[in-house]
Amino acid sequence: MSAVSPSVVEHTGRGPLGRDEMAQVLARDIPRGAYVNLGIGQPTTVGDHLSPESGVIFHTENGMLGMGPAATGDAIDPDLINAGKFPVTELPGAAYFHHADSFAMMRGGHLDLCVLGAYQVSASGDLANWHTGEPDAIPAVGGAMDLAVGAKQVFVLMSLFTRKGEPKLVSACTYPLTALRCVNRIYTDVAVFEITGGDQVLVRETWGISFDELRTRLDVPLAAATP
Amino acid sequence: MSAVSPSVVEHTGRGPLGRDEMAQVLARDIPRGAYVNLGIGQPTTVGDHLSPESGVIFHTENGMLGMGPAATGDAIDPDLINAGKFPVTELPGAAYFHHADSFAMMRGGHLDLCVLGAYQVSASGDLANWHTGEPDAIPAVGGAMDLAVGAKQVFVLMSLFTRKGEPKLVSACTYPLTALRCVNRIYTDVAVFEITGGDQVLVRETWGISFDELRTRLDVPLAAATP
Amino acid sequence: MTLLCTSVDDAVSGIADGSTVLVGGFGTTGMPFELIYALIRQGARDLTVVSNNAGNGDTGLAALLAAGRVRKIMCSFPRQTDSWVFDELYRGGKIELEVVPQGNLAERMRAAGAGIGGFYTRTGAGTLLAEGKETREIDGRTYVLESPIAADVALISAHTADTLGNLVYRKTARNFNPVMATAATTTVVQVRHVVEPGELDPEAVVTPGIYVDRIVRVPS
Amino acid sequence: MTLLCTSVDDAVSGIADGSTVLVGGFGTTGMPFELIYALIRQGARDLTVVSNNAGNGDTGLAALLAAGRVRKIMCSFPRQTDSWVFDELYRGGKIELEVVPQGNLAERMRAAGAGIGGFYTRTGAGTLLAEGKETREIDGRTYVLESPIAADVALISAHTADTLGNLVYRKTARNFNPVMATAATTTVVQVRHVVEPGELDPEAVVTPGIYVDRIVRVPS
Repeated sequence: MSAVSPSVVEHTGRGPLGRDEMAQVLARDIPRGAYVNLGIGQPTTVGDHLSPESGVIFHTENGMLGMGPAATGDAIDPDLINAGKFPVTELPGAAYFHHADSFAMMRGGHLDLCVLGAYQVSASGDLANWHTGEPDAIPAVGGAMDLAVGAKQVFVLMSLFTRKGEPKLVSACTYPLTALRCVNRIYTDVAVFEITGGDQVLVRETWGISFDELRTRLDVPLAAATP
Repeated sequence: MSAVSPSVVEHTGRGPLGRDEMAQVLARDIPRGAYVNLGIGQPTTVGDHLSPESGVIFHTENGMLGMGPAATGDAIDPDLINAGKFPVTELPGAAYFHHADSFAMMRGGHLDLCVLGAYQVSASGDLANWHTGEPDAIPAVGGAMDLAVGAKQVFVLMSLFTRKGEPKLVSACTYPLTALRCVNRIYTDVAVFEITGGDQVLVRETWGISFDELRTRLDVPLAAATP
Repeated sequence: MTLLCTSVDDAVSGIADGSTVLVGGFGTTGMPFELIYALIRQGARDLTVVSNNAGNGDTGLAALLAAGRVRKIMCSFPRQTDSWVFDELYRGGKIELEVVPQGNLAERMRAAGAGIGGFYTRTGAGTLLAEGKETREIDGRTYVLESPIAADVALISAHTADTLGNLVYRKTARNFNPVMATAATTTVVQVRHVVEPGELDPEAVVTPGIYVDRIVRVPS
Repeated sequence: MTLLCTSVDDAVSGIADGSTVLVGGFGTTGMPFELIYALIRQGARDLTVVSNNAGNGDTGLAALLAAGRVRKIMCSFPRQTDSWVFDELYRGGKIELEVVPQGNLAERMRAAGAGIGGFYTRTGAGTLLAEGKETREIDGRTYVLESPIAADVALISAHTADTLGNLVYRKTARNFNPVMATAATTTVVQVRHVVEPGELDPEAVVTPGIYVDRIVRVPS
């Protein structure tokens, strides 16, 4: 047994993290050489914080491993895009494959990690990120359900509160679910959480808010993580 | 409606066909440009009777379309074999694929035709060709069950009688089945049959035996085919 | 046998009203634009279209939707910044939508091409998209039974074909095109280049010619 | 991450007694001979082996069987003119045999690699090999429910790897090797050549490196 006691690193002297800082904090926790899929939108920016030396290899569900950074200028090739349909580049050692093979890879548990945005995550790791549930919304799921059930680890990147101040880490999701009990960690602007499958959600680090204050603002049992 | 009457072409002036002649008769009925899988053993010899001008493209279940004739001498390459594990050659326009893709092709109904040997075929087209059912026999099925259910047409190539004189076209198979109601035609040393799914098996042509004599030797209702 | 067509209009001839049509591409990448325009000219209507998206801008699949030819669309991601044609039809109740998780879309077409009658997947379990579907517990996890998507026609694009119909693609323009080629009764391919048999590397062929019925070359 | 091993013995280290081991090849073509000999030296026993055949002559898989390391074999075609090692073990009641139609063997491993919990196939319906298995009528035809074959280890061979584990094969030596690479917790590959990333054509990679755990070069 480790002798390290549970504790939360509180960065109370400063405000919440910006979007770029959130991506940076998450990127720090991606293991060397991992195969990673970054969801469309903010999760894509995590790639900006990983150097080639990390050995991390990016998968894009539209049929590629070894995806490089965004393409600009003459490097833009309409045949080479990412899942968000933006032009990207190819790194040495890349491989192309078709959609059935790409999703077999995702669903078969071969990706080490995916990073997804979310409307809500529940204390047990349920994810809601594809549908607002509003009557006039046009639902669009893309590959979110496949990634959520298939990746070995699911990291969520989101602000912890809505613009109205409602928490997005909840005891039970009210939005339509993407998948049950799939999220492992949540990286937010004010705290990083670990979902363990137990009764409590663990808190590793906070920014601009104390652990005690976080407890009062979330309707979810929290405990300090073991560093 | 065609005005052609049913009739059997009887070659009574000569004996049963040799193995090579049987293969030749079957080869004559393979449509131009068809995608064809030839089973191991005698069915493989059908390929010897199809010229490149036929446009027929051969599939081998161990992962290739565009298989050429047997390889000899310096052309033998241990990495290039057919389903019977004999060295073969590659024709221009060939393609290689792995086993899951190869059997997806077979099982998905993409092959126009396969040619298989048989222990028995029933009047309704049931096929028995993988297992003698004897207690000490070591069963080995290979790709026979996949071909039998998957190919658009199944042609059987076999002698009509066993060495003991027992018919192999039967009212119901006594050998363990390969697949139910899958055989379309049977090419034998003494007759060619069509299985229609109706009550009667149709006879197209005979060698060394008359249609009437054939009727007396088989316990299966026979009728003349429409040419 | 693969037929080399001399025009895109020949290539799409005979597509019947009410057909189910697979349309390749992911967004506009790998989308068979010229075949879609030919299909608009050909006139088939009351179509069920299966494609990853529901059209972008006013081109390609969006133009087919705008022409009023599509009764129903099955796709994973209809809502996009430039999906205004679909959005308006959908909000006006003029098109039916079946949202299918992207992996199920691909796997269900693969199943059709591979003779699989149905399969169990974890994708969608416990969500709206599995409502009314059969489920099964396997090794303690919930799986949903999904059925094949077979089609009458696939309209796809590839980079190069040989005259036997063997196809290679280019980069992520490959996407849904190869799996769609396996799932349709008639597969029609627009390509940038046509070469003779033997000019493609047999180790690198992605779609063997057995899956390809008609090829037409379009200017690149 | 893919590890480049300096010896075949390193490459097979840690394989536990009782493991399920996929062995690539069709007959001797594409069979990972050197890895099998290393496995014999390594000593793991009580193995379940999944391979298309049950060994040829006295080499490769036949040698592993002769060494008494295999409790059970799952294959489509055990009986061959040169399968005397297997034949004797089987007739002596010293090895368990599960005969699996070749297409089910491939598709069941694909299912394991693709997260499919089970699938319905027509292959085997109404035969001895479907006895005791669940069936279902789909569109008037009988389908059999088949389950994934997942393994602890896959021993496969390929022609060339890059150091990221991307693989290409040669001619029909490809066979079961790529699908086995997807179905095992640990995939070990013997190759004839190792090159740097960027030296393989990304359009022609058959097995992406994500499926490959260990590579070892063997003399060709």
